[in-house]
Amino acid sequence: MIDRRLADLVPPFLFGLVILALWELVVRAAGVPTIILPAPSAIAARFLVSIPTLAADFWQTIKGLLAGYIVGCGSGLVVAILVDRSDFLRRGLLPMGNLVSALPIVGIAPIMVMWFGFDWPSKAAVVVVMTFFPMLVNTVAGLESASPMERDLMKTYGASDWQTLTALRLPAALPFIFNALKVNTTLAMIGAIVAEFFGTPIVGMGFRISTEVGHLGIDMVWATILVAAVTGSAFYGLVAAIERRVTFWHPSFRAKGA
Amino acid sequence: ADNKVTLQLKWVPQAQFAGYYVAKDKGFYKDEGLDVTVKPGGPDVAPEQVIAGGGADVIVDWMPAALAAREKGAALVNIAQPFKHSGLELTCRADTGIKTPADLKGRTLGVWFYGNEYPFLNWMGKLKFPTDGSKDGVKVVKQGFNVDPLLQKQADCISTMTYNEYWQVIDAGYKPEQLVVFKYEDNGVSTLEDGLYAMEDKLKDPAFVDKMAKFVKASMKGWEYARAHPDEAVKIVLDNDTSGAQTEHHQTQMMAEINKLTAGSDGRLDKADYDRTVKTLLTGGSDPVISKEPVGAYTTAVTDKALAK
Amino acid sequence: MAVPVKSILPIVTVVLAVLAIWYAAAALMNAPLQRDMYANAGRSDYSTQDLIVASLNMERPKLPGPHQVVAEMVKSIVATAPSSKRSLVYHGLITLEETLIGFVIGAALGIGLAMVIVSVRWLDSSLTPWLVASQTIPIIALAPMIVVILSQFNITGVAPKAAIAAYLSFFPITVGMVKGFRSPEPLQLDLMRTYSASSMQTFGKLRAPASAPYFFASMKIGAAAALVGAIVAEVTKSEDGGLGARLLAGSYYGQTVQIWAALFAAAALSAALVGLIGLVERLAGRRMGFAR
Amino acid sequence: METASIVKPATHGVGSPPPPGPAIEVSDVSLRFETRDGPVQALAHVNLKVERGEFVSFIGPSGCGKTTLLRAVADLETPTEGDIRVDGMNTEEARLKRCYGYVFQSPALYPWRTVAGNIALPLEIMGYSRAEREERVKKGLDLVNLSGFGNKFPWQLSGGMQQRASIARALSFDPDILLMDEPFGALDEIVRDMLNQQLLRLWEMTGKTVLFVTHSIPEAVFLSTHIVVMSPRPGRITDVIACNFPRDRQLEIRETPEFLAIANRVRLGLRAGHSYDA
Amino acid sequence: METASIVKPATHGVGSPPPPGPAIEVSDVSLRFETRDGPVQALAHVNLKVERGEFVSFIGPSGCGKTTLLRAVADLETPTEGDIRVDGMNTEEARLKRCYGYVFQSPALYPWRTVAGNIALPLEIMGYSRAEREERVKKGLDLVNLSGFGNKFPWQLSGGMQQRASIARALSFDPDILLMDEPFGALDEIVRDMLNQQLLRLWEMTGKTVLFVTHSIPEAVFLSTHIVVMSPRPGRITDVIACNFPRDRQLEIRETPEFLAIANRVRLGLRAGHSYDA
Ligand SMILES: Nc1ncnc2c1ncn2[C@@H]1O[C@H](COP(=O)(O)OP(=O)(O)OP(=O)(O)O)[C@@H](O)[C@H]1O
Ligand SMILES: Nc1ncnc2c1ncn2[C@@H]1O[C@H](COP(=O)(O)OP(=O)(O)OP(=O)(O)O)[C@@H](O)[C@H]1O
Ligand SMILES: Cc1ncc(C[n+]2csc(CCO)c2C)c(N)n1
Ligand SMILES: [Mg+2]
Ligand SMILES: [Mg+2]
Repeated sequence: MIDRRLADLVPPFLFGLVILALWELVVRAAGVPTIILPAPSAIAARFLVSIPTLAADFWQTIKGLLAGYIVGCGSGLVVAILVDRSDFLRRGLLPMGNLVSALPIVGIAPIMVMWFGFDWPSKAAVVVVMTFFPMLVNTVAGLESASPMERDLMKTYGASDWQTLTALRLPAALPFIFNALKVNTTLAMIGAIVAEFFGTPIVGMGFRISTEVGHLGIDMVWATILVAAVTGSAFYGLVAAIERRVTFWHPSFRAKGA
Repeated sequence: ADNKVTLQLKWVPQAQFAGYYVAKDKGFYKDEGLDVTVKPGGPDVAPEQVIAGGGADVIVDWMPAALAAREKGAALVNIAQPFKHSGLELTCRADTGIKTPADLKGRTLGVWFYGNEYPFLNWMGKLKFPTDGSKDGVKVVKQGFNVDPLLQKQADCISTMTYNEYWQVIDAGYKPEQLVVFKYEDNGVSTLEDGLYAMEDKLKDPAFVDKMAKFVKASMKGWEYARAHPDEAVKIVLDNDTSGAQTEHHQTQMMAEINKLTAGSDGRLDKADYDRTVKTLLTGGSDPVISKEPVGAYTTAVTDKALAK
Repeated sequence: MAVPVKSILPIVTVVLAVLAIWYAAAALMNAPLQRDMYANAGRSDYSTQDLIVASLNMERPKLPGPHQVVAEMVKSIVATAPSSKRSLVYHGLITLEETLIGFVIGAALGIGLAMVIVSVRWLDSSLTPWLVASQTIPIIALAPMIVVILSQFNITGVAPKAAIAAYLSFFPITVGMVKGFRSPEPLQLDLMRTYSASSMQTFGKLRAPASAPYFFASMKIGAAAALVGAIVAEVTKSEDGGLGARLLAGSYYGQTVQIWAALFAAAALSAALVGLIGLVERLAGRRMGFAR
Repeated sequence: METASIVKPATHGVGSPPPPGPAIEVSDVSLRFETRDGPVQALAHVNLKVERGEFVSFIGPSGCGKTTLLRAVADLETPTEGDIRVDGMNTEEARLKRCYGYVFQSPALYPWRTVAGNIALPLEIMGYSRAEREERVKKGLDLVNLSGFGNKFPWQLSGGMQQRASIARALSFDPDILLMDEPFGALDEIVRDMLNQQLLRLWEMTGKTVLFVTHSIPEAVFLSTHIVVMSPRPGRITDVIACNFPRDRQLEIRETPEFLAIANRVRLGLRAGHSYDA
Repeated sequence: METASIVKPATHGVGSPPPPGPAIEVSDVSLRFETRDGPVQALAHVNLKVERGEFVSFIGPSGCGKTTLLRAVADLETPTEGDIRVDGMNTEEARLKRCYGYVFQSPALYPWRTVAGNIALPLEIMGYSRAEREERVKKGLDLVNLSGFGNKFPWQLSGGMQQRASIARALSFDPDILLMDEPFGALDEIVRDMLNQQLLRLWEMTGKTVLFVTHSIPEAVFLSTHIVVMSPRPGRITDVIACNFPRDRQLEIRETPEFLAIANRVRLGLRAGHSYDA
């Protein structure tokens, strides 16, 4: 099992190596200026000398990211459950939820800075807004996915709405909920970083990126992007691994060759 | 013939760039036989990157950023300097008790980054206030587009331009006497703003120099016109605002302030201003913007030619 | 389509509740500022009522009163000619165009990638990490570079913005559709195997219809993401206008109410898109016999 | 269906005493499904009275409305006309009082629960203690011959094993009324005979009321106190046949002439229904 | 299983001539499922040879491996040991050549397709023209007595109707080999008898090879040329019983002593298996 997982990591790793080699080659051969696109070797060099800075940036950003992710996903879930519980709330709340769907980050980030200050809470607030909608939509769809027969069974037990929810509809919704959790890992990453463009203490991955772009320190930009990509991928991978453990019963994990 | 010129601005269309819009609108460029495209900038557009990537022939930039880019390999050369003065200032609420720069210690200061932080860092270096968050220093926050941090009391002082943010604070209900303003110029740390820059290799071509000369000449005519007819200039700027968000009131204010900054420049770069800027940048705090005296970072060839005509 | 009464009442109730909370929050959040302003103006003779009323009508509030936003929207939507740059309709249409183009591209790309990932097993493990990584690269950092690079190839106008919209929208669609395409029961797949159906046939006749619930959820999120992408791109290329340019300008010039109006316009656009997809979902559900 | 054949008093609901009157009373029930291409009349004027402690089998052609009738009794469908009373209550009250256990025609096990977890499901919902749950699950698994499969997931079982798990699930909380829709359809003769006898023993001992759908005539005759024969759609009751065998009947009675006579009557009824359809 | 009882030559695959040799040959097949709590041995050393045109029934206790064996033949499971040949090919080739139609134990209809759409599914996949499809769907609906239900969705059908729809689906493309897993389990006696006869007529006329799982001993005896009796898990073949009734047998033979004798032998075999399990 573990061996297979490791083996699964080989192709993307090789693929990555090929991309990096090509990148290096093209940049060198075509003489692309560093301030447009630095070579991987230059980025690596910059990365190595900047580890303390990158680490400080990482911790600053991760605070807002995690707090926002948890609150955003949690509130999406809760609203979806509320919406699901009564038709009245569904008709009233769902359109409201849809309104939140595309509150553009560039619009809300400055407002959040004004409301919650320069430090990470305002970033968390942006992440909350970004992650809320995918969770809402997916959970609403997921709660619908229990089959009529499965619901009838609960009815024959005279189960309360709450029992039906916990014993049937939430488990049945899990594959959908995990979709949202996965999509939200990357949305949270984007949100936490981009929100820092609009006001922040002078640390953080988003701060670093925007500042270094202004300095044409593009190698540092890419070093930070590297941290973001690795963090984001690890976060996604973690959620995907939990998904596999929790929803092992879903056909997508049961089917041959899946 | 090749008469196309693309100008990349540093920011969105506003009276700060009135000279160029006027020159285009009034046909001054056309009179010189040029076909000029004016590309607005924005908060995340780095003009240095645009020109290095071939997206523009000439850019409006602040000298610190331009010299930093030059060290990073984008060989920018100042070809003209329509702005004689710096409009950058630090604006504090008077009720914070800040009276002199020495009072800034321990305060929270809003600063623009994205290449605009150099003069500030230099100033703090001079004052020996560390900016890395350590004690005895100042607390720096990256300030967004607007003056809310001051109004919301999230910062004691914020960066403002004489021609824009300062008036937003005033419009928000503050009286001038309720504010304490430190102009960078008054504190000897001002750097040159809003110059015109082109790529060094292109300037080796006399034809290009010639084209730039025509461009600078027409642009300066635009600036003169803007000084003489500020109301008309504001109209022209507003016509070029695609977002439809600018107000005449605000742009009129800005035009007046900008005209103060361009007054006294015929387009030529004053060597003394240049030297002061370079010196400021070289002696900056712990992390100077440029590490060595730049060579060939400006040329008078273009302005000589433009003004000779 | 006539909206039945039973769906009006809940909406009205919730809207009223939201308005009440909003007004209360606006008064509470703005009052300190308003007090400062009174103080700055040297006034101390105001009543609580004055304070509340003034708090709800500030020019630069922390949170504008709903009526301020409504008034601004009326001004910039109804009272301004749609062809004017001051009209939100004008900017909204620009954004909508980019969003739709980006969404269509993103959806095609997202579904295509999902199909590839589901049919070629080893691609799942090879491609997915890179797709994830691609999303963690903050586009706003890259948007200017993308725009610069594309403009070198003379790709300007809608294209770069639609590209960024597509870039943001494809990923949620891929994730959702991979799951959806894999959601048929093993027995349903076995049936296809007994027919020795080609993998395209299995997609067309089994995986696609079985993925319907995932499809619609993904489309809703993808559409919303495309809109966000378009707006983000507009901040970079603000010269073309659009709600993003509007947000930027409003923000830059401290026109808080205008920002809120633009935010609501964006939200309404996406709610309309999501609502439209929901409508298609219901129609499709009826056709597929899911409406019991 | 006038025979009041209560042998032992049934305990009622969960804890409360049994109310007087019949266990189930179906009065002039019709049920029509509205579909895209017109209505489908599933039941037409069904009348039925089942006394407490009776074992009533339903037999009828495929698609005649047996499942629909059971579902209507269980408050899973609403009759378009007529009225159903369960223990003197309307069907919703009865359902909320957990008066009955239902074995669906297909197993409907939850894939995220093990077999044991599925059997424990109603117990969890009804608030049984963990110890009690475990004991009942074990007993249930033994009853349907699935000991050793408690930790397996539904998709790891054969069709018949799934069906048995769903039977254990319905019996686990010991409801007074059992609604069973072809519970033994996917089982081999031997297991079926065994479960038939076990069900009979359970019924005899606890005095449960059982409504039982089957396609097997011998099974119906062997188990029931009454057999209800239904006509093809729209489902109507064409015959109600009493089987007055002793309650502790053994498999051997299946060879007796009385048994065969009843079986024949049922077969004829079934056939008659079919012919008048075609 | 040495009886080469081919009465009429079967047409082979889609269009190609039948290769020589047995239709299905299972050689020493064992199959083990790996589960979280240890392996489950479903089949152990199964050997079987089915000649072209035979009708072979499988009977055995619930969970003994009948479905698993059929699935292995259909290339839906891979034996852990041993080899299976279908028409001389390995199972994958045979599957790709669409040698067989499979009726699953549960109907597995696609819920988003109408009944007619479900029956047309294999035809669409195999590229039949629209006209041909429509004709075959109509014939199929008639065959299983579902005319008038073509436009209904699966969930609008009763359990038995769904099962019949799935039978029509498997027959629609006229495969040479039929793998049928308890196809008539949810049907009433009358419909079952009718379908038994129709299946027999089809088999007799077309010379198809049929592998048929059932729990009904009379059904097995009535339909088959051979009956395979299996032991409880791990599934083993304990007996293969030949039934040499004429191919055009009528329902009446069920009363003959030969019939009853064979049925008894099957019953004993089944019981023996059970006892040695418990
Ligand atoms: N949800 C539904 N919508 C429309 N028609 C339905 C629905 N459920 C059942 N029917 C129809 O009602 C009739 C009776 O169905 P029911 O399931 O009660 O039959 P049944 O007697 O249980 O048959 P079987 O023995 O095959 O299970 C059938 O003709 C069926 O098509
Ligand atoms: N996917 C699987 N994973 C693990 N065990 C399995 C799986 N499928 C079947 N089994 C086990 O294999 C054994 C044989 O199952 P199979 O379905 O072949 O039985 P069957 O003879 O068809 O029984 P029935 O008459 O009840 O349908 C059973 O014990 C079952 O638990
Ligand atoms: C991200 C960001 N960077 C800088 C400024 C400040 N600003 C506004 S106009 C101007 C002069 C440019 O020519 C400057 C520096 C801002 N508001 N937002
Ligand atoms: Mg039924
Ligand atoms: Mg089976």
